[in-house]
Amino acid sequence: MAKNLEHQIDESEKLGMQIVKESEDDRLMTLSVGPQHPGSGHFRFTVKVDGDYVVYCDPDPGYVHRGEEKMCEYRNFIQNIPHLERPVIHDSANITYSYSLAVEELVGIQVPRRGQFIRAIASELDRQIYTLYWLAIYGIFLGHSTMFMWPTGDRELFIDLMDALSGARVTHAFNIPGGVRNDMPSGFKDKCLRNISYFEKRLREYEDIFYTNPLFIQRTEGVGILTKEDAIRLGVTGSVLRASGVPYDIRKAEPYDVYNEIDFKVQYMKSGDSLARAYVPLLDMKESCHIMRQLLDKMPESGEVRAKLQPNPKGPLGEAYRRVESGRGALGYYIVSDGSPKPYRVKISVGSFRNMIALPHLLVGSKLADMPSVYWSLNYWPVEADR
Amino acid sequence: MSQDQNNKSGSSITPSQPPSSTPAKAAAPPTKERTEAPAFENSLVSQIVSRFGDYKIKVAYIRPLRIKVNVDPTDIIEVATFIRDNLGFDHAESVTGTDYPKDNQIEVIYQLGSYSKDDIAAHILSLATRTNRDDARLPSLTNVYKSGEYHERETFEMLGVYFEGHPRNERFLLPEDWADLPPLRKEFRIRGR
Amino acid sequence: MATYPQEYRFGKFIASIVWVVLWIVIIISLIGLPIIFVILFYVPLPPVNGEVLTPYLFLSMMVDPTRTLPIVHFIIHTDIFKVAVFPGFSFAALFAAVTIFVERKFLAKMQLRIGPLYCGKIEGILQLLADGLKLIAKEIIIPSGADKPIFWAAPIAFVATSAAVVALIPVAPGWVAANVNVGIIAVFAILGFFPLIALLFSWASNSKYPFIGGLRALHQMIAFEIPFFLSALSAVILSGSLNLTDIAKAQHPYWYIFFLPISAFVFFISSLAELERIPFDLPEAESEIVAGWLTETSGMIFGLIQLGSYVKVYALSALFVILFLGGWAGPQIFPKELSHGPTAGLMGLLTLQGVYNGVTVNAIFWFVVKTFGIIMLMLLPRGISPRIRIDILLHTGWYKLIVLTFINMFIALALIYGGILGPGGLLTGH
Amino acid sequence: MPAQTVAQFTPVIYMLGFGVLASVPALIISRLLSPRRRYNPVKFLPMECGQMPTGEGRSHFMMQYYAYILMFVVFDVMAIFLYTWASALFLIPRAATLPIMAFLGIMFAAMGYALYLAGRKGIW
Repeated sequence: MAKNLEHQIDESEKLGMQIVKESEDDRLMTLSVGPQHPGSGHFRFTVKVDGDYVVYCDPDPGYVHRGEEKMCEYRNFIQNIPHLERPVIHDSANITYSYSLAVEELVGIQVPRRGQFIRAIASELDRQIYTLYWLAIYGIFLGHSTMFMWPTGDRELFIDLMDALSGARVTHAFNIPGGVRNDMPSGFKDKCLRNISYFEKRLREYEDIFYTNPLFIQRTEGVGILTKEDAIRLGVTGSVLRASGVPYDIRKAEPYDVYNEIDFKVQYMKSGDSLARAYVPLLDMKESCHIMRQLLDKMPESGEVRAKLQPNPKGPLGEAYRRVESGRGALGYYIVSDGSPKPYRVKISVGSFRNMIALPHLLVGSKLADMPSVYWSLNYWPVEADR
Repeated sequence: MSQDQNNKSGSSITPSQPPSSTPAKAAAPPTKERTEAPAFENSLVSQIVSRFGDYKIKVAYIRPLRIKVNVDPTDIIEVATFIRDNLGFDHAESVTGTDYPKDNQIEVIYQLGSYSKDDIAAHILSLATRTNRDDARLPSLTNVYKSGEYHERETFEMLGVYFEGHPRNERFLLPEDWADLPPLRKEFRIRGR
Repeated sequence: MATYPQEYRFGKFIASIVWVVLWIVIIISLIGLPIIFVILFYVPLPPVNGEVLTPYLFLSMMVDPTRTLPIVHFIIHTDIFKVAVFPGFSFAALFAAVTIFVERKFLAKMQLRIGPLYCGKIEGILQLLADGLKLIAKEIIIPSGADKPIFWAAPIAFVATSAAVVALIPVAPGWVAANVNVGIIAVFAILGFFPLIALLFSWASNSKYPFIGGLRALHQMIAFEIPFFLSALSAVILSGSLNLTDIAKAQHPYWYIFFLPISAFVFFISSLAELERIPFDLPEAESEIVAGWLTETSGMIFGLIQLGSYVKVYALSALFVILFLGGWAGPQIFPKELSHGPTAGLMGLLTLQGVYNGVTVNAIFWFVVKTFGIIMLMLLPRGISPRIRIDILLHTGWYKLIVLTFINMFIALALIYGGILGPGGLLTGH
Repeated sequence: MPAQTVAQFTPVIYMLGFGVLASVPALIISRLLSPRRRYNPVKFLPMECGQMPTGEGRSHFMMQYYAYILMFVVFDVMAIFLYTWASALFLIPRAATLPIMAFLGIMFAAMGYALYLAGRKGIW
């Protein structure tokens, strides 16, 4: 058969005709998604599509790589705080929280109890801010413009609180080694409780307009299923892991600061599809409101908020690895100190970078139209992954 | 969760032992108090040591929830497979490299964690190995810990450690036309600093 | 370099207005009037109201403006006026402009925003003008390797084709640019050009994302063309005519939406798909394929395609009104005549003596109101619905909507053969 | 009669012409007003999300849904046939509806089979 075809081709070439041989590769079209794409962020992945199906995916991060880890080696422990929060400006309390924990472990200081509570509150507020932003973008990725506007507007509730708490709307450098930068303003508790109860009402509205929308369910249910085994094998974290049926949350698994006094449930779902990955952050937000109420309730009325720290603390010879649960999952800092005021090596292990490995795994074999719903459900923040 | 978590609640923990050969200029201040290595962590380590023997496994430190063991590059796949299958550390949280120009060595650390077993969910086992700086080559753990694939690729790019058996030892985060030293090596200096 | 404003005086402002008026009067009397006279002498004009338009008659019009009304009457019944202004292009373009503005404000209110605010002082009413100016002043970039003639021609064809649909839409009895016997089939025939234009444009732009978007547009329109056709078929069965004016007149006492709710629903959904509006905007899905088949458009090319698509919005909602909502039928709320007895001069002009027709004005009013309601309904899904996926879309179109249309077609047949509707039926009007 | 039918359609042609007349000046004015900076050839590359385009813009691309297009070709003709029948419904005897129903039944059977084929994966 093949010989016959070659013979035909030879014959036709003699006559001056051309026969285009179609190979398997000719069917494929290579599409570059990002960095200038409404559905990518500062990130690029190349997909090859065969008709409507994705057959190959290759993530290519690094468009906003800023060398945070190298920069850390040139600044001392305290100077590092403001630039370390740059990768996730929405979630800056969490990304500095983990760093503070690691530095405290190295330097050996104890945070006062009120300080522990305040920085847990700050981290919960920032988790809400981040998750709302994530939800907004998930909405617009699925073409739901109202779901873009509503969470973006409701972020203001928590941004205002953070502003009252730290004096800055974003990038507040609030959680520092030794505690928090300043004490809580008076009247904060009432305002916080008010905003939380309003926000819980809004969350129910989100469910009505977005999560129970049949088109949303059609687009996400059964799409990009990450099984429990795969989730563990690929080492994903955060909401992606919990959506696959692994109830793992650093706040529960390895409670830091005051989280072992808080009563909350780890929210997880078992289906592991895009719908579950979209739902778990919503459940997290509800649970976070619950946590915040308890934190405000149990907080000591007065007291120190910051432990005395040397102006230029020197770490002892040693290393520390501490992690917290950020909006995107476990966020760990591995710090090696050689006894000088500057860290010898800082490694930031971020949830986004760990979740990226699931992208090719889930995207290959799905439809091109599922690309945004799978990609953004991975809770991937490109800037954080690049660091 | 077990009671192991309760002895750790944000309290400060002084390192019991310095990393084996950190290039310290001056001797570090002596640690004030030595915390006793907890029993559960000790039992984990003793499982590894009893399987491979003292000459293969060098325990760097055992602290509450944190264990660090050093192995030789030749044994690392064997040890990692044992840790994954028998101890239950099922994923790599991060793969980190640290450059030690004084020793002419690069240390690569796998921070291993566990999702599937509740009693070690809080623990991090750091599996460290060292390679020569001039010809940095290590066997890749991609087949044991798939989760470390991108981390290893990043380590290759940032520290120039070639992982044998890794599917793609390629540029990842840096610009496409990067033609300089691997940036996390100590002789790479940031401009202006 | 900073410039300081001159001292403001009200008197200077008045003086400048007086000067402008003076110049206008001088220019009209010295240049405009002689030109009109020359034209009136040498160009034969049709007799109006039994009189031939001469310069003397023209001068008498300046004294008694009522005398211009026959001319107005003559002009508004010409084909050119119908095509260019009233039921035709300008009316549709005005509708499109209002739609764009209302869409932005309406969507903003739905999303707890404000919407356009500054441009034009009152609620940003001139925002559209500003956007148009911006689009006109932008450079048109044609990608290398693109098929230039098609690239230039496609937006023009898009506007012209959607205008051609408008030509077939009756707005009031007798007020239609083209009163075609097979009107509804002609509408569908013209609508069939749109996937062709989208595909040609996407092929011409020599880029991958438009290409996929064009193919998606093709699939989408094909999936919804049959339900679109067949849902209108039920209205044709009940009225027994293909002429749009006749279909509208046939629903005299009872609108077809009462008998054909399923067809109306299918028609509405299909027209959303035909218009590529959310949730069926997958040919322009920005998070998947950058902007779909519009990726390579820039400047006025994009502006014209937007104009065309909003004119299409008007055309399809008007079609919905004609097929299912009884067209222009509605209670008479305008007086039959504005003035009684002969009035002359300015008063006659204001009452539009001889031109004003209470029935027609009423019909136009109800038509506009209904069409606008349907347009608002079409804008609504944009705020409450995410985008659909292509396989679900094809599945919906082929498996569900077609079945629904046939169900309603059989209902319509039963109504006819059961003697309820049709000639001599129980509910047939006279 | 044919001349009358053609005359009915002339306003449609006028309207097409008017659409062209209204949109061509917009393009011409835009061409006159807008800047023309052509010194950077990269600007005129096709869109590839900020990357250099690779591969053909126009290529052999196989959407998996061609079955629907083939079905459309058949059912569009059917729809037009139904229109001619529907517009003459009041003029023809009632018994003439039966063949139409039989025709529809045949078409439905064919359509069911075609949809079954279209739903199956791997044939396109």
